[in-house]
Amino acid sequence: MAGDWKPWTREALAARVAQDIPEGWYVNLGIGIPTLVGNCVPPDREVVLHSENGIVGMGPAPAPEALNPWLVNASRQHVTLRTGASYMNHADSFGLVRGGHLDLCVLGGFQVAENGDLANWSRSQTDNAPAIGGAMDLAVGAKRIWVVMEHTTKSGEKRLLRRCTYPLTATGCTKRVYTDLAVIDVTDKGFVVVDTVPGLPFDELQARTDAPLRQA
Amino acid sequence: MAGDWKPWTREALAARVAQDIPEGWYVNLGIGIPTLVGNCVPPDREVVLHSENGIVGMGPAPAPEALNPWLVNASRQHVTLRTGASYMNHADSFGLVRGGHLDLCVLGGFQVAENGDLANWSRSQTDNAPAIGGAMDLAVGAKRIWVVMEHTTKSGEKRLLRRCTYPLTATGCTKRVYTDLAVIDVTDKGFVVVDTVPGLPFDELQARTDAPLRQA
Amino acid sequence: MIDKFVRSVAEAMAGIKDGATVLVAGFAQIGEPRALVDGLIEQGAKDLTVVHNTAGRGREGVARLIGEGRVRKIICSFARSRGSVLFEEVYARGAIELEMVPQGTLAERIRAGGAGIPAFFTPTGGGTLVARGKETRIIDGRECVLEQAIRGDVALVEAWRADRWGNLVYRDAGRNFNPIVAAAGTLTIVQAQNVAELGELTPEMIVTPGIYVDRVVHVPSGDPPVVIS
Amino acid sequence: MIDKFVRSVAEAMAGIKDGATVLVAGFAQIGEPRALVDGLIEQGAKDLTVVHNTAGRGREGVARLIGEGRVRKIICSFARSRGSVLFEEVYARGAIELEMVPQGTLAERIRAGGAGIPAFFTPTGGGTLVARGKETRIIDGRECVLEQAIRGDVALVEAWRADRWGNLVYRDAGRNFNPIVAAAGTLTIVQAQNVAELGELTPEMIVTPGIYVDRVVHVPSGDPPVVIS
Repeated sequence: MAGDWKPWTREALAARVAQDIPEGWYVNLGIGIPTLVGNCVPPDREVVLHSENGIVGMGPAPAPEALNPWLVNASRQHVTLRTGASYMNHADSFGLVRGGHLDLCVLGGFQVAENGDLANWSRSQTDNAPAIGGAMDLAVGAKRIWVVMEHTTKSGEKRLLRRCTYPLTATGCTKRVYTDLAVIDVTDKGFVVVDTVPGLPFDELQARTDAPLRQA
Repeated sequence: MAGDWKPWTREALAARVAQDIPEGWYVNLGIGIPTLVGNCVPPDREVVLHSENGIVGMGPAPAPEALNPWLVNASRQHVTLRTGASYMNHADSFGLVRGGHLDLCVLGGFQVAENGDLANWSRSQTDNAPAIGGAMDLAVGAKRIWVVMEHTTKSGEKRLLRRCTYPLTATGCTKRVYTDLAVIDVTDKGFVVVDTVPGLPFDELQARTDAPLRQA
Repeated sequence: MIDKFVRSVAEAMAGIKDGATVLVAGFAQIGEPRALVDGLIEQGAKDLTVVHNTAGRGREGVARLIGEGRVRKIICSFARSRGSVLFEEVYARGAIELEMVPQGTLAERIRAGGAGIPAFFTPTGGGTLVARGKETRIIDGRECVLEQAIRGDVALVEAWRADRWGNLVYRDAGRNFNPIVAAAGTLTIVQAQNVAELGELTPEMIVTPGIYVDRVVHVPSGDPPVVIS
Repeated sequence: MIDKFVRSVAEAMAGIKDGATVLVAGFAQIGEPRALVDGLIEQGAKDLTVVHNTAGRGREGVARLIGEGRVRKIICSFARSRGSVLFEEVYARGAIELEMVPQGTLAERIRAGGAGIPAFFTPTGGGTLVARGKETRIIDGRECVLEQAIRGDVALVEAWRADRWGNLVYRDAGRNFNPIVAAAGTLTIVQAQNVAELGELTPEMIVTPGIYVDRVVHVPSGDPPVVIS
């Protein structure tokens, strides 16, 4: 029957993303689900995590008794360092971001367009006092942007669009989208479905997507 | 009699410059006579010397048995460090220069104009392969530029000019000129003589100077 | 003898004028010069332009400075955020000007200020609202935005150790904006958790050389607050 | 496991193509990756654009690369200097293109290349021959010159210690151009005097994080030459 499928949980989604990150990549993980990805990379796979406040080589959350109050990530969560980690100042850290040195940045999103445009910082064209943070720098700087978000809003509004309606974070930056329903590449020909949750019919996915989808 | 005066020696000139550098100043010393100035600052007067290859807090030349092959100044002379010194990379070092953090830079010169223009890197408008080095950065960056040079060339050509004829290092940067004959401020009203070698009549100094001189 | 230590926060803050641009380092309360911000509130200067990563959170520090009506303009990358209550109040009644800047651009503008670079092009913000009203140019196929350097009349810094020359090292993620803020201030004031003898900070260790520092006050304020989210 | 060490200079230089832009760090023979430059001479790539502080001195290193006709263009701050004999020969017969850059502008252009800043204005060179043919603009009353970032297809670096992640520290004045050159290369190759275990270089010590480094070869070449002038 048509309803016999389940969306991925946040944890399953994070694990799905982590599965695609090979050893040796330098990766920045944005706020929200992306942060969970770090916990899903097997410890023996050396993936080097960058945090834009000035850390290369971030480790997982500390045991409570080993918490270092001076060591947080860009989401202000207490973290640890891996052996081999280092600190840098904020300008050098964003120089690293903008300079194209990250293999991957995983960002949360509000909307992604079929041309790769990303909107993830403001839901209003007229809100003049939002939070920009570092997302714009990451979106223009990393070699690959993967966006992780729910496929639609809670009220069912579509998020994979022909064109974004929210203010852009960057143009044409998104290479891949991981939603709770599917993994979708952004290509020259638009959205291409790479994977879906088991049992989800293509037309049901398309019904939840504004822009046309192609099958891989 | 009119000839009863002697030019300052290179050493005397360096000492004359050093005398005017107060404790606590951050100073860069260019190639040539300026380098000698460092040796003339009394050791108990804390003047912090910068070298543009990436040292803040340079000390004098080492004793031969204590020479560190990895430690040179921008003139490629082996130097020492004062207690409190630090290293930085070349971009940070020139950021320090350009950013206006040096209280003083003492440079050699070929020509200085009464509007403060300095020419110290090329004697030809058509030589396309000269050495620029860091002089242009220093000339635009330091809070004060003092130029040290012989008052005329060996063949008697004048060097304190209405306008420079050699290619400029920077426009309007020179605040003071120390020559082997006089100390001359560059002011809104042109050259003002602050000091001369003992016994040198004003008209003899003027005769060796292209631009008009004023007495302080 | 060069000795940049002053005896009190009040002495450290002396001479800051109304209308000054004040850079405040720190990220997420780590490496934030809280004692100096409190000192600035005490000192009384007003009509300030404050440059800080956020518009403050809660009711202390930069938030309190804004809440007391002392800030004419804030330049930041996070305005509205969890806990930006005082900013919201003041902004809602039109009593503060806001300049929003992407975080990396904010860092680079401050770095440019210290390094004598008056303006630079950056791809960050190209094709977005951030580019609106700014000069843009296509470089290597990407829209880049011309951004201006930021310098402070005053820079407020928190360091882990300082010596009498003003040489500084930072602790862990407390480094963040501190080195670039230190370099971009005309009057750079540092609160240091620990005092080092000259020479204890080795040439390789020193992150901020004393040339960037004007005054240091010893403030052993201890660890930043632990936040469990 | 990440391990950026390669076994030989030849392996380190593999794949460099004709026409590549090669950044060579070092200042006054200190921190200069001589073994890698020799390796590049051996490797054979030609039509190179070389970016280095000088056009070489004597008959070795960058000078030899130029002397062997392998360099189409040199970007440097010192062209004619004591000992630039090979450059002089090649330049006199019109066989090399020269771009002269003030030293601070050279450093900043390389830094910009690594930091994703495509272009910047600088007061250095304003009102001089350096500004000729370049876009200029009066900013705060000073003529500033628009300068472009420099990136290398290849960056050659000399470090004092390196670990398997490619984290680097430098020795004394050997730091110079190395950290900015390392960050500005698409393929960054390091010769390291000493090998460190991962973790021996602490988070506070590391000057160049391994993210900027692609290959490291252990070359215990010893001290640079002592020059008594």
